[in-house]
Amino acid sequence: MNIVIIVIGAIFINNVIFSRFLGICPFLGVSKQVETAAGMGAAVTFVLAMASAITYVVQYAILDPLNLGYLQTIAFILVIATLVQLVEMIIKKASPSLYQALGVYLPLITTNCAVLGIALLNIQYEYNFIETVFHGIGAALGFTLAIVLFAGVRERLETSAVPKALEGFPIALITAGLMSIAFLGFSGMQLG
Amino acid sequence: MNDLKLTVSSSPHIRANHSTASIMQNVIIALLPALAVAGYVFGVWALALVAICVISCVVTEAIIQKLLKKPVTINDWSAVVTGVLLGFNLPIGAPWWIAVIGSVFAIAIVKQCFGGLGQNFMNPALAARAFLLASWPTRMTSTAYIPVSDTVTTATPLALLKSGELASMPTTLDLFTGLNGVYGCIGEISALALILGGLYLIIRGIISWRIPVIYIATVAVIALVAGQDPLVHIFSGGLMLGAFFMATDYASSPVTAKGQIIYAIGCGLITMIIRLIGGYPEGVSYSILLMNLTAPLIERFTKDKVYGVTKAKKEAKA
Amino acid sequence: MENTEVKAKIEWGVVFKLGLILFVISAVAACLLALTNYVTEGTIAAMNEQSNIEARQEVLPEATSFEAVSEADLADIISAAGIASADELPEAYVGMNGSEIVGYTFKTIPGTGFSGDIEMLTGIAADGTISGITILTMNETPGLGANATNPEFKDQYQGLSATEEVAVSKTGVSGNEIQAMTGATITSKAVTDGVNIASAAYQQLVK
Amino acid sequence: MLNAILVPVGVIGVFGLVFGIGLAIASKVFEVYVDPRVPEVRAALPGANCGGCGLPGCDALASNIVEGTAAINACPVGGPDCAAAIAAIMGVEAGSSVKQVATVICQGSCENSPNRAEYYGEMDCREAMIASGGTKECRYGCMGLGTCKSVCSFGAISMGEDGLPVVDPEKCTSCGQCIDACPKAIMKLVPATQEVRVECNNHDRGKNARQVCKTACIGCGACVKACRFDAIKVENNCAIIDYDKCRQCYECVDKCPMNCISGDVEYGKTTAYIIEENCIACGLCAKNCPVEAITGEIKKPPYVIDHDMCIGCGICFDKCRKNAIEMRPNKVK
Amino acid sequence: MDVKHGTFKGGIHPPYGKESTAGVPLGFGDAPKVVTIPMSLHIGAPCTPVVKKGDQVYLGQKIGEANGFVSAPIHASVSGKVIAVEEKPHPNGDLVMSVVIESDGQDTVDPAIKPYGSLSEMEPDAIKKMILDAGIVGLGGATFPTHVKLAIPPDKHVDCIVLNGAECEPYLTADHHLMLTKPEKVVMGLKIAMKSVGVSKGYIGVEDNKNDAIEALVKAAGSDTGIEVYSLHTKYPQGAEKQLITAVTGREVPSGGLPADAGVVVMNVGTAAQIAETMETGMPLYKRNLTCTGDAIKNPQTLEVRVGVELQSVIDQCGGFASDPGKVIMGGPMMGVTQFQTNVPVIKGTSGILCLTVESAKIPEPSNCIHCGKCMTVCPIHLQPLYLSEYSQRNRWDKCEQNNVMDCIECGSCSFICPAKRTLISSIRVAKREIIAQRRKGN
Amino acid sequence: MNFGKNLTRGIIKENPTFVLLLGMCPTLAVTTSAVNGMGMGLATMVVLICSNVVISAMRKIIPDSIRIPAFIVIIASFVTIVGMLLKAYLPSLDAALGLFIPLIVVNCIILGRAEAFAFSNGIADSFADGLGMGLGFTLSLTVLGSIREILGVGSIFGHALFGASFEPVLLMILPPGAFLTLGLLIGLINFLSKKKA
Repeated sequence: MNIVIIVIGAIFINNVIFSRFLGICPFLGVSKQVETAAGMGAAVTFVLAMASAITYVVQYAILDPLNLGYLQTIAFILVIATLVQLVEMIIKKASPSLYQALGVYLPLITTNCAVLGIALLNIQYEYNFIETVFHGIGAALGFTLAIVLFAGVRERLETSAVPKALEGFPIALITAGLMSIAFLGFSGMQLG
Repeated sequence: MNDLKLTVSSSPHIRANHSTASIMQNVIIALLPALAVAGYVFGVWALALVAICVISCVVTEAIIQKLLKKPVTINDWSAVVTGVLLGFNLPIGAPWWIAVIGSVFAIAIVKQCFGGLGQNFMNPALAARAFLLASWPTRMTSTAYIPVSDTVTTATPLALLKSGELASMPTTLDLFTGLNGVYGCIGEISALALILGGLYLIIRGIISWRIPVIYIATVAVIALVAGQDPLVHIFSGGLMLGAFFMATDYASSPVTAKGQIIYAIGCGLITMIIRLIGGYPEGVSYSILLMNLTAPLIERFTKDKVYGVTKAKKEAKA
Repeated sequence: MENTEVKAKIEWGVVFKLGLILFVISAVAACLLALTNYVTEGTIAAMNEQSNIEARQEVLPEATSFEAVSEADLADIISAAGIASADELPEAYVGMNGSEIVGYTFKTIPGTGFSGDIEMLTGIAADGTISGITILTMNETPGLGANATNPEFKDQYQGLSATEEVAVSKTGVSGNEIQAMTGATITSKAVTDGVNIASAAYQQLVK
Repeated sequence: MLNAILVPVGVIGVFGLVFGIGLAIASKVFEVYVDPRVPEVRAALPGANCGGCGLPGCDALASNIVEGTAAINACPVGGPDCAAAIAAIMGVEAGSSVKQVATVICQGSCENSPNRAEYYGEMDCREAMIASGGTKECRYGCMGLGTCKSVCSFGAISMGEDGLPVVDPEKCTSCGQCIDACPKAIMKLVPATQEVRVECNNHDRGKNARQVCKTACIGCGACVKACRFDAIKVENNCAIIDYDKCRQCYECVDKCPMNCISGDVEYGKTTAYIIEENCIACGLCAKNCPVEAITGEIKKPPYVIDHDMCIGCGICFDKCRKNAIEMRPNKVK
Repeated sequence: MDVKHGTFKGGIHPPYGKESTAGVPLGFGDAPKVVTIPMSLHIGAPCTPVVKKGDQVYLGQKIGEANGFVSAPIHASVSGKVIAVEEKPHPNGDLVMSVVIESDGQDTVDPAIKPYGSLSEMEPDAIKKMILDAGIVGLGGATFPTHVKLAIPPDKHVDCIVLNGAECEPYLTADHHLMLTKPEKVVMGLKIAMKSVGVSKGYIGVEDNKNDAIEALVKAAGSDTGIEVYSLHTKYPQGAEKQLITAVTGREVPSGGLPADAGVVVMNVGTAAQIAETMETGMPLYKRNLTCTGDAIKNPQTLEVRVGVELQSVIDQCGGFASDPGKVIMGGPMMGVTQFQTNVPVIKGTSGILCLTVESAKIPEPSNCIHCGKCMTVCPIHLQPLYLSEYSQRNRWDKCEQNNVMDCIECGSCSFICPAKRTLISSIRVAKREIIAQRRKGN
Repeated sequence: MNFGKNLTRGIIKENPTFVLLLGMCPTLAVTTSAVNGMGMGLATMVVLICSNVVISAMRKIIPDSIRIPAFIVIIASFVTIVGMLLKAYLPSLDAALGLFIPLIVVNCIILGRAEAFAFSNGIADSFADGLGMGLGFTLSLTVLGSIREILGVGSIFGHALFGASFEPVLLMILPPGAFLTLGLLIGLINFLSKKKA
């Protein structure tokens, strides 16, 4: 039950994009088409689940016993960067079709602050291992939901007569703003 | 050759009588009963608030279009509809400047930034309401329920339902007619008046029955499942206004029939989730806004089968 | 391309060289971090301690020093007071003025507010009245729930009795009641819950 | 103290060591070959994604060029510079590519060829074309609704006051979008230096052509006769200039009764002049002059040009090896 | 015999405007003094003139030789002298090689013309030959050569013929009058066509606003069980080939396919009547019914008119213009083609001349799409015209193609219904033409 | 020699927020007040300058194939140091910025400048670039924070601007306000720069 609450909470109530402001760069960058947005979402989900698990191990098996909490940032980012790069290389070799669908987004994920941010939050919230993994997945699903919806709207915007000065990023940001107004509807939801 | 100065154009050479303006005018006609009830129950200030919204919307639209050097299209009545709907979504206690700011936000940001009429992906009136609710929450929620006989304000029926204070709930009949007390925003008090307007629109072929009927039915079913009185849920809050007039907004709802069904179910679902476990007593506006976001995607996956295109053929093509 | 079929040859020399360079960079970085940590650790701890004391003094102004209630005692209190979870009452202090006990402070984390946990401190004077509360961390909506940190709201608790439950009222206040913040009933209730947990713990502590 | 430093150094250092080695190994083990020239070529392309090359964007062109399925000068937008840059990457010589400019080959302004009816509908030539073949009296002529302007992604086309499009040769990248879009095939690619052009697309017979437009080519053949270089022929009632053969002597412009061949005779026409000090009287110029305007005796410089006879074709200029001939414009603005 | 009912999904109810001519008895066009017969009277390759200036021609004499398979020969519609063989304006807006004949007023029939005999005597191939020789093309408006239609490729299986008497275009009553005056010819023509393709089932679909025609046809069909008359819901475009097939047989023509792919051959009632006429008399196709109507016409009327007559003289016969015409349309208001001038000839596909006053020719200015989805609900092909049009206006032909733009039948329902008065269909047509051009370029 | 140019480029012509559109997460998240925006900007600037200088100094030593992990280690170190210093000496700012201090590591501006500039330029130039970019970032965050604070709270740098009757637009300091303000601001900048051109 707890896990369900964590996942749903992470998707809707504390949506990484609309309420936590994590992963905005890929959100704005890779959302021109629904297909690529979905690919990005899948890649983030995959990486976030793995990163959550590994950073959990790093924190509780290495940093905490050695009393090195202050090395959290550097250790996590190293782990994530390496993980992403490894995954990219493996997928590229193992399954070119999967790479086409997913792998091309992987380099972008290293600098996706959602991954590091969620990893840090997992520790801050003192989740256990299972909760950590599911929180990661939930957050990533929230990211996927946001980016796919956003891409859907942006595809429609392609045929709109947006004022010249607002074309491109400004209108994307305004769209995101309106979307996050809608997501306010989920705030204050009492789960469980 | 010959002296006739003829016009050439590509076919068809005749057009149906209705126009954007006539559609919008019909929507306004359909909103009149609810406006009348509002005037009867709340008095002049309700009508004044709606008027302020309408005037601000129209003026904003004209100014923005002038600024963008676009043709001014205020004669298509769409800004008027937005104004009336926004007015209907304000509580009677709202000050005039909230009406003005909401109108400017609705027209300038939600509508014109995206290219004007028909291009907005969100319902402008609802987005403005959500904006106002987030910006001045106390102003937007403070005075929601004023029994006609009394001037003391209390919570709306839905808020009462949420906090479990069932004793002070109005009767279902009162909720339905809205004549005996004020149970919410200006335009949403009388389910009866709104249903009348909605039926008018459906009969005139302006909106399809799918979205309102399925939306309301979904709400009723979930209320039943959750063990609450479905009639109270249907008649209170902004459900009728939302289902008939806001969720059916052309620009921000799916155009496909299947899509409209999914969209309406989604609206009902989110409305009830927010009403039952959400942070707000009322979920209609947020649920419609959230489903507005999904409309492009829903549309994408619910295209009608094209005449003569079979599955096998489609795959062969792809 | 044809290269993919050829078994990749690993040049160990290069590999170790790369590894070594990264090792050196990392080691230097770690060294720097450790030094900085060494320098700032004490300050951070002191700052934390200082701010904790200040917070406790804010809710219990008469106290000049504080003594922590031991974890064992705290556990007893929690079970005796019927507090749902040990997480809701992480620490309690006895406030002293010289050698005289002037009151107690309780850190409580009552359930959840409108969005996320609220961490708060309640001070209860020795005479059983609430001497003050303060909010340590919260994520409530600015302008609504976040108004709980405003004195207009916080100060309502001052002087209320800690021997009975504090209630939340939306209209008028009478007796051991506080007036809810407009538009933020949930937060008001959550904060009041925190105070009530403290009261319950207080009653056990003085028993 | 020492521990507080050594432990983190050890931990992070090992992190670095392990990851460094791991990545180095993995990059070898999982290596997939990508032709490094693809991103280089991609970088050399203009990146307008205009589709002028016929492929869906610059990325596609880059990989096609590297694979050898597209020519190195396949990008019409980048021009010679771009082709040269790509050639350098690919290690081959760039073919010469003379800059071409989209040109309007119609003079059927509202005055010259009036509308035969009112057009009502979207202001788009392609749509107007569907409504009974357009509005102009001349069914080959420009309708002036500006579809070429709206499809041009480089802002090189504007609509002139006479209702005809005007191409800015500076901005034109010869991507061909306007050419594809024009339903009347009024836009043609012409070398940028070509001043003399038949600006008519009418294939009606003389009488009909004259009826519909004041400047229609009536296929009379006067230009064919005037041309000394065999560069003009009349095909399907409309004159066509072979730009490879045309010397831009403006003789045809002069002779055209309908004024449908462009070129400013007054300012554009040139005349050859001998630079006496350079002339060695080799006689090449005289031998090649198509109008026998140059006279002189071998080895008795200087040769003399009869400026009244000279048509300004510039052959002598091309032939002269001593830079002894210069082409001067007859009139300078 | 039972009259069955049928319809399709989608469609519109435009103002029909048929009253003004439906009640007026069928008229007959005045004998023309001069006819101008373009060598392109049909879809497909134009004909080559086989007469020259100064030649004497008989009525019904062949003057244009068909070029290629998809083509049909052209015959003189009067007897008299050829006064010119030159390019003349054609209703499609172009100049087209035409034969101009000055009538001698005698209408001397070509002596070579003889009746073909009775149906039972004719073999399928002979019927097809007869249809080809008589220059019979689809008279519904598309003018597709009928003999080509009846030549079913061996890989296709056709089991019925559907006659199109829907006449869903507003204003036009040409077929209506035909079905009233010559129902037995229509039925006979259907039987001939059935025999020529070897099927035993024939249907006639008529919109239910022409009940008198339905009655007449039912009576003419008599006890023949192979022929059924369908009363179709009055709705535009009921008479579109695909919609008619669906309404009558319940089948769908596959995307990109022909009616034969659904096992059906569709023919206009006028074509069938002409086939019967030709068999009876041997006369080729040289005249047809057309409706001259519209609020700019003084006496709207449906007339039997010879091919090659100037539109202006037809208009004059109907009393001329009542007021200044703003638009002269060849065909109906939904799919007809506007004309620059009235000196173009009637061709085989001219089912109507619609003259609208300046006032009624006005189309309101288009405004922003309001996303109401009406165009989608009326589209008989279930496309999404609003998006197709937007893609087209942004030159996104790929997107158009993905969204089945090529299946559009260009009926114009979307433009008609659009409350924002957008010119949906014209931009969709642009997309279709661009895609066809691209495909040609690609191949 | 190019010092000045490298410095000013980041502030106006290639402003990381308004023109290059980098580092969106902190830009949107922490600009609820002018102070927060400025603090975040300055913290980022310090890291940016340090990492730029160090990477530039080490650009000859770091092999190409492991440059990304190396950059990350260097950047992460400085971020951690800044974080610790803030905790120790400016705890209130640290609390306000919270999670976004460690997240400076993944701010695209820093890695981007390391890749695009510091790795191929000298120390002085890299310093100027870092300073310029940092200032540009700080400037835009402060502007954004100020606008949101003025409208959303009715104050600037904590000083109340209007009387008690002013009812601030709460939405401005909520997430949607961040998106809307930045979007409209960039739109305005586009509009003005186009007008000038």
